Amino acid sequence: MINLANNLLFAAEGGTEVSFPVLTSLIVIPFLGAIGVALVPKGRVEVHRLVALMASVVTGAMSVWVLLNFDRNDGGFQFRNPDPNVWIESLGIRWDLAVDGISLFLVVLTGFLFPLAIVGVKPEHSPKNYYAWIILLEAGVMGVFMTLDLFFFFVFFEVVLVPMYFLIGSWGHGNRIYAATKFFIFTMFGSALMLVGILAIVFLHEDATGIVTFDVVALAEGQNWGDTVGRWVFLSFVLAFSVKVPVFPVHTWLPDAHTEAPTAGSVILAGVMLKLGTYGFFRYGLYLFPEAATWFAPVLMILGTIGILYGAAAATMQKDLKRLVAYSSVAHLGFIVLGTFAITTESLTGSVSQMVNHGLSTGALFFLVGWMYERTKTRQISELGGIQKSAPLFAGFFTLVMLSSVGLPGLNGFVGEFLILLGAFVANPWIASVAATGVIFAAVYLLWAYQRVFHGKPRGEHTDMEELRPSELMVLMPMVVLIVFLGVYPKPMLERIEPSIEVLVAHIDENVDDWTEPTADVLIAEDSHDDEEGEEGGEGEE
Amino acid sequence: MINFVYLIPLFPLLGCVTLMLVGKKMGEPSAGYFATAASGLSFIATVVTFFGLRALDVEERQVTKTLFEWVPAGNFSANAGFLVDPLSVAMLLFITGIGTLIHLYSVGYMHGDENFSKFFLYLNMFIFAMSILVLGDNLLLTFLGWEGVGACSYFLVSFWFSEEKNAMAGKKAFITNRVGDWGFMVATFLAFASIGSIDYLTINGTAAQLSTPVLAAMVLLLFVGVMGKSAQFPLYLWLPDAMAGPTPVSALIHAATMVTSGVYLLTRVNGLVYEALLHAQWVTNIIAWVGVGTAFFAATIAIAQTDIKKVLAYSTVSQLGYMVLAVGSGVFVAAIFHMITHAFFKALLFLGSGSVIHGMDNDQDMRRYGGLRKLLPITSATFIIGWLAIAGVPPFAGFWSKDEILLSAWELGGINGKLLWFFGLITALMTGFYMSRQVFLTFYGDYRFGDPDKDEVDQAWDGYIAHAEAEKDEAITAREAAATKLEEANVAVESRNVAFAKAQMEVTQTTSEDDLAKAQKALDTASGALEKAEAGVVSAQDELTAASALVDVKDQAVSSVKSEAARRVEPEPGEQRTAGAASDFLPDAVAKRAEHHPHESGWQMATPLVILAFLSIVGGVIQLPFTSEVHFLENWLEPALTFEHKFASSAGTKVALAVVAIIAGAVGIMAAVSVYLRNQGDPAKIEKQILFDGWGYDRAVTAFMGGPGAKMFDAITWLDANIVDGMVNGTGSLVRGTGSTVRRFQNGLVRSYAMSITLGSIGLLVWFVVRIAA
Amino acid sequence: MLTPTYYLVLSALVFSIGAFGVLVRRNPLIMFMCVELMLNAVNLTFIGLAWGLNDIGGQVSVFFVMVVAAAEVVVGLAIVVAIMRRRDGATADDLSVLRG
Amino acid sequence: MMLAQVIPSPSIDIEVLLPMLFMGVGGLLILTMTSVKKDLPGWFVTSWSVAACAGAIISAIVLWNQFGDDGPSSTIAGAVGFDGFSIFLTVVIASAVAMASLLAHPYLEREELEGVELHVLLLLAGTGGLIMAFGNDLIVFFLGLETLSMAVYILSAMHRRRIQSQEAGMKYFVLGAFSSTFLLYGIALIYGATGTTNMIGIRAVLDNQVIVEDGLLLGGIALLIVGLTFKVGAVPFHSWTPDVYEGAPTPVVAFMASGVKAAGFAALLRILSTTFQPIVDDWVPAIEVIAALTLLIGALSAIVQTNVKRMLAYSSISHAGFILLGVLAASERGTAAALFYLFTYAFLVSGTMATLTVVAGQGDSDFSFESIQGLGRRKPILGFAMMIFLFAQAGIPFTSGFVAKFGVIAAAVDSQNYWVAGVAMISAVIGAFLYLRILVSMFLQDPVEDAPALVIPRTIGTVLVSAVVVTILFGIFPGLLDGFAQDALVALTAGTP
Repeated sequence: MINLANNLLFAAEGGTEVSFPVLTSLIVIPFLGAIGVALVPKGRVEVHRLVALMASVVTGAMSVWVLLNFDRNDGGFQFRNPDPNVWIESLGIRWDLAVDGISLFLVVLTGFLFPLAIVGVKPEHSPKNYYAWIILLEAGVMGVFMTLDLFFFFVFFEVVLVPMYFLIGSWGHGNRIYAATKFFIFTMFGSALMLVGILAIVFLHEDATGIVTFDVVALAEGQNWGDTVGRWVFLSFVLAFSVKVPVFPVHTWLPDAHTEAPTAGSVILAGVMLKLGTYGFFRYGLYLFPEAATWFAPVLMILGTIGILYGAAAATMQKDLKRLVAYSSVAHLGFIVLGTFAITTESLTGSVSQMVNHGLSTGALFFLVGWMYERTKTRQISELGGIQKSAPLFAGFFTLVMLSSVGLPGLNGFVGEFLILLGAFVANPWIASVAATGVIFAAVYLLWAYQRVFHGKPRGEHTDMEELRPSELMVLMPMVVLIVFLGVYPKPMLERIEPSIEVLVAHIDENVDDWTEPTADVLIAEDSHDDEEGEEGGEGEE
Repeated sequence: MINFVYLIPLFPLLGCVTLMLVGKKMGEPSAGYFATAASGLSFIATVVTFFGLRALDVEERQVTKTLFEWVPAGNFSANAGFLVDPLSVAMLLFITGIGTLIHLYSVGYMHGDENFSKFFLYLNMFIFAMSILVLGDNLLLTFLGWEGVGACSYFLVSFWFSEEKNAMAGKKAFITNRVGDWGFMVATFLAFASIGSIDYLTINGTAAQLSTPVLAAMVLLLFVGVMGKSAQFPLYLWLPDAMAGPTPVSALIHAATMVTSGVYLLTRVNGLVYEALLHAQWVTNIIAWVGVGTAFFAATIAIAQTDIKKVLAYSTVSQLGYMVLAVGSGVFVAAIFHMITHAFFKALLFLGSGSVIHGMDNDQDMRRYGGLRKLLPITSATFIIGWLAIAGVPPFAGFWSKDEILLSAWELGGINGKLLWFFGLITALMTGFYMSRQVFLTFYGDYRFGDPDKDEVDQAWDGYIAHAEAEKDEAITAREAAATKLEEANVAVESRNVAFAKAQMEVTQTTSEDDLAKAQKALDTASGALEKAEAGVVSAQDELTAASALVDVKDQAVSSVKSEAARRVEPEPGEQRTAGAASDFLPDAVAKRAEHHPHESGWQMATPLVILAFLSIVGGVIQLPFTSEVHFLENWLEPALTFEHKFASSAGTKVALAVVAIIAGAVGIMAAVSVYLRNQGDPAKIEKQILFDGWGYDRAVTAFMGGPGAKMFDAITWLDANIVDGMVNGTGSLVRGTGSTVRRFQNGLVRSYAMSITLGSIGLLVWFVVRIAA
Repeated sequence: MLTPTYYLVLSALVFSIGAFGVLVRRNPLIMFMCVELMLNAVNLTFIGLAWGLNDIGGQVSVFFVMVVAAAEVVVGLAIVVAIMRRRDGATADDLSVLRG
Repeated sequence: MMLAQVIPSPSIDIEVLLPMLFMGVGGLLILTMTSVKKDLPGWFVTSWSVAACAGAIISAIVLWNQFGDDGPSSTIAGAVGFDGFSIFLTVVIASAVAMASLLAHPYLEREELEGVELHVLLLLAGTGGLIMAFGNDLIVFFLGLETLSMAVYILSAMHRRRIQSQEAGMKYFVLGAFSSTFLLYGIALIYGATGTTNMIGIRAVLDNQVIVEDGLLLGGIALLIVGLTFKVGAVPFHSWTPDVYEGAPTPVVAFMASGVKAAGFAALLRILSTTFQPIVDDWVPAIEVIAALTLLIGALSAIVQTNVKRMLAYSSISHAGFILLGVLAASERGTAAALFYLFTYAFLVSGTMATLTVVAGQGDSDFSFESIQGLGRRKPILGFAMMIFLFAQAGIPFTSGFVAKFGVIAAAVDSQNYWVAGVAMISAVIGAFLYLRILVSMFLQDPVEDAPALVIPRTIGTVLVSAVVVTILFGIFPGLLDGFAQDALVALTAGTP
């Protein structure tokens, strides 16, 4: 058993000439960190913080190392161990980690956000458990993004619920227990049927090939299940991811969870945990079920669009600032869903980058809102006002982040949204045109909120709100730098994402007979019968 | 030398970043001068680039300078690349030029503002964004600048954010523009989906191959964007509100540069528009009509405005309408020409108004101005030049450009063209009128800043009446007092009488001597008292009469004051509407104004005025209509335009049209002269409330947003909280309900348990029996 | 002639009677008796079948069952006695503290 | 003619019987000792019975290696099967007994009940369980069952001063006896249909001539199912479970939920999944329905409970539902998964009951939510352990519980029982809610004032630790146990003497 453990922890992942199991350590280090925190006696608050912070920082550094050593021309999986360690012999479950262009930046984002979340806010009570949970959460999230084994995907997908449940449940505000339970049960319910789905395809694969394996690559290449089964199982996956993302109409856990969660909780929830769902759509939707995905694509595009408009509309009228931001997440993730199921290289690339961008901008927004709450002890928009007078710097940062979330060109938020809509337009001009109105609404609810909170005469007893503290500035700065950088020069990110997207699209193309990627076709035509085709710009999947 | 183009955006960017970091430290005024320098340098860079471009021969005057690949994805790619061609350079020349002037002006204007350096930070940021907008070699990069300037305008309009109104205006500007941006974005998508590229050169190159609907769609979508930025109907309504920003902002962003970028965009893709003109004229007609419609519509509103900046705002909308009309009739040169001249004189006018406002203690109500000619010599002189220019008086700049636009409309031919021309002409007439009105109200007539205006007079009279009535009430109370006093007196008499009678009885009934004497004495005292009391009654009587008399007097006073007030407030024709006797009751503001002494602004503000005035005079020379040699602008722009437009009309027609235009302008001015200078005819007849309210359009939109719009959003919010989430919680309680139902069967009785076992086994047996049967 | 079926039917009837008894009677002792009855019905079945199959195994089983039955009664009575100690005249229905 | 080969003189392979002897004889010995010397010290009795169990386990390990070399066999005229399955279950049951008596020791002291009988009965019950696991003959199996049951009847009525305890005993006894008659009747009918009570024989019969629609056989199976599912507390034969679990002494409940269940499922797996494997289409649908009902009813009635112990009783019902998935898979994978489940669950539930034993306090009566409120604060160690157990029962990954659930569901899906698998997942979600309820009151609520200080007796501590270790270890490295579980059934399916 010991040597098994050793194998698990320290075997080489191979891939690029690494002998050290980087990816495994991305999961193990936070895990050990959590144990470390648990072992430190209760009194030593600073030590808990330090241990958690160090673990997360090391993890972050290693994720950056992965980013730097990532081969940008290779669209396949990298850092993968050629023969992964077997976990459960009888079911062919293996500890099999890898990253590709799709997961890479999510891993980095995770490694980036957690240290900030730990530095950014101190818990109100019992810091020991707090830090233990939060750092444990990081391990889980990392696992989801990196594993290629359906079993472990499900495992991590489920296990992340627990730390988040406790973070919300015991460090949250208001009726936190309701929110936490709702979050837990709702999400678990969503993924319940997915497990059956996973097993179904695994065993159908076994029946066809005689090999029982949870290796997503093998399964995806094999496609050893009929279209009908594929579609049903796909639906079970979609349910799971839709709840996580969340997609309308299964989004209602999100406002409660985000609002009641402690600041760090909201940051991580919005920053990385929602991405578990969207990432799932990529790896376990499009890649695993190309046929079903293309078959359901229009429905999901429409759901995404509804999400965009619905989220915006709901956000506009919120009275609670944090809740407003939460609903804005619904809208933003609507974009990602739309882009995912438009299934064009542009929109897919856009979706992936949008995952990262949303993580940054909404994360930053939640930080700011959280700090504002710390200072004023209220989140009610009506009780705030004129803050820009007393805290111009605070307001300035808020403005920048807000504009990034509104999708102002030159800031990161724009690039993703634009590519998504562009690709979606190629796939289906009408849906895309409707979805594009989302950018208007985004401006409406955010600017209106900003006006009421920061502009006008200082209102209420919060006329002299404290300015940003240096520590908070330290947390915000890296995010802001990235927000600007990724807006001005997104190429480094896009060019690492794209190869994998091309591989994915090719995979879909060869596995779905009557489907070809919708492409921008040049309209060289004077007479009007080509016009329709011109307008519809190639709705391949319809 | 072309490479200098990189410096154009670089300088303002550096300036902006520097101010961001150390602006506060620099403080006033050095931060301002620093920013001015940044903008000035980029102007110089532009000039250099201009000459660099001149140096090339005509065919090569379209150079693309790529910085880096900005957004690559799949088949899509957008560069951060600059398209240096006559068009962009021409734009940049006046943007950076005027920009610099306005920077300088602002140093004076923003004097003493607590966020002095922040203001210049934004100005530099704006110049940067604007230059990106102009230089971008593809739709996306232009869009970057497009939204960038939008953001800057948002910051600057709500610069004095403590005023709810300013904040509101800034938000309104941004959001309304966003509506337009939607069109821009979708147009970009369509361009990519149909052409596969969004570079201007490619677009203009392949425009001819596009199928008509796509072409039409693309142009119209872009035009939606233009409606937003260039404040065309129906999206214009953010611009008047945007005047909430500091005046230099209005001059730079909301008059000279940003708002014209819509027209610039259409010129940038003139290939498309031209194709539309050829194959889908209904599209260009829409553009032309929206243009002229806006021009006309805005002009009517401008007539009735009382806020000096509002007038200019609506006039800007109207002038933009002209440019759009020009684009719609396919004469881009005319559009650009008017854009440039307009930039000159409208910037001038705004800065002038700023100077006035500055001089008049931030009071923007023209009705209170008057006779400032002497008090603000430079301002007034330059302002008047600007007025002549916009009013289309030859040889000022505005005349030439406007004339060319009208001509191009005319040349569209057919009734359509004639109508466009006609409305253009009427607009010209109205322009002449309202601008003259503004000038006369502001600079001519006698100085009446100290005079109370309508409302204040009303207030005064109300105050007076109130005062009179107060006095009357006083008198009445006095009368009451007197009356009561009389009552008391009478009562006293009564009692005394009784006492006297008693005393008399005593006297008659006494027998013994000394008793009699005592009684006698008592009787005397009693009678004395009685007399005193009666005297009291008499005096009280007199008091009462006096009091009631006073009441009558006061009553008369009140009624007289009332009638007086009535007469003053609705004066007979000829009679002035003044506070008259009520002057003491005027609000303090009036007095404050009366004490105020207008002052001319410092050199930082004066210099730009003078320069711009000069440009407004001679601006026309860049495109003189006489011979093609003097079509400097046209010849210069020619490489940027995919086709060459030549006016077909004979010299005769041109002259005729020009004359008609001049006459129209003259008529407008004359009308104004008679009304506002000679006071013949009542202004109120012209300045209708509905015009003042801009035909109530703005209010209607706001009402809709606040009413049904908000209701709909509320409805969705309610739906989310109750229906969608309700289903979730419903499921939860359903589960619990089932649980407690099931629980009830567990009743603790062993026999019922046994029963359940038996039933279970029977069930199983039945099942297996069925198996056998099957 | 006599076939195992008769025994089976008979034993089935006896079994059902026993089961019915358990369901309707309240007195624990009577319930035990009914259980005994059921057990004996099963014994009958065993024997019948063994006879039919002409196999001794079934009859052997019966002995086991009888032993078990005896043991059961002992245990049962023990428990009843224990309860009776605390509350006299307890019927099966009185024991319903545990429920829900 | 069958009379020709009447019962052959059985050859007895003694070491196969070692585990049973260890426990059974161990029990009887201690009984005689007490009759010789009154009031043996509690610790002695406890350690004695633990030693007996240890003996059983060790012998099992020895046997395992032997079985590894020689492969499966059966002895006493095929009445006792010797295969990996029975050995594996020996370990499960023996450790269940051991843990139960470890819990019982401090329990008895606290409740001032003199102790020998309880330990003895536990050992005997264990023996019965082993016989069930080993029994290759329906009659032998029946004897084992009765041995087990009667011991447990008494055990649950053990607490003299709690009327609930006696009521539990009474109910359990009446219903148990009642249901075992059904079982026996079933055996009789099967005997009639196949002419033998020996499973190997039955299997042979079924394999050779395909008996279609034999009323006797199918009826027999039906009644057999009644008896077997009763023991594991499956709906609709579950009604005794909550009452008995609530009433019976907590250590006994621990044994019932672990040992008795294990024995019951041993029978189900051996008889249904294996012996009647050939006619799987006939009985699987029935079990499917039963499993689905068990899963749902268990979870649903659990979430509305106000008494923690009762709540866990219901949850144990729905766990039985999960294990039934392994049964109805009627495949090697299913059996292995079920075994894995039984093993881990034995430790899980013992750990849980250990916690309850501690918090219930004097009188073994307080199982209200208040009793565990703020446990995380009152006794962090205990809170942590309980949290692990609850996570495991809720099927949170990286606990043995998750792997177990995963295994059985996988088995069910593998044999195409999709809808039951779906139901299982749904009930898992409902279940999660109830474990969250407990977690909430343990960690997110403050302790009730004047909450008694908690002390964890050493023996209970041992149980807790071992349970936690097993739960986490096999949660993170399930391969370790899974390997054995896989081997533990190959033999069974071979099952020939």
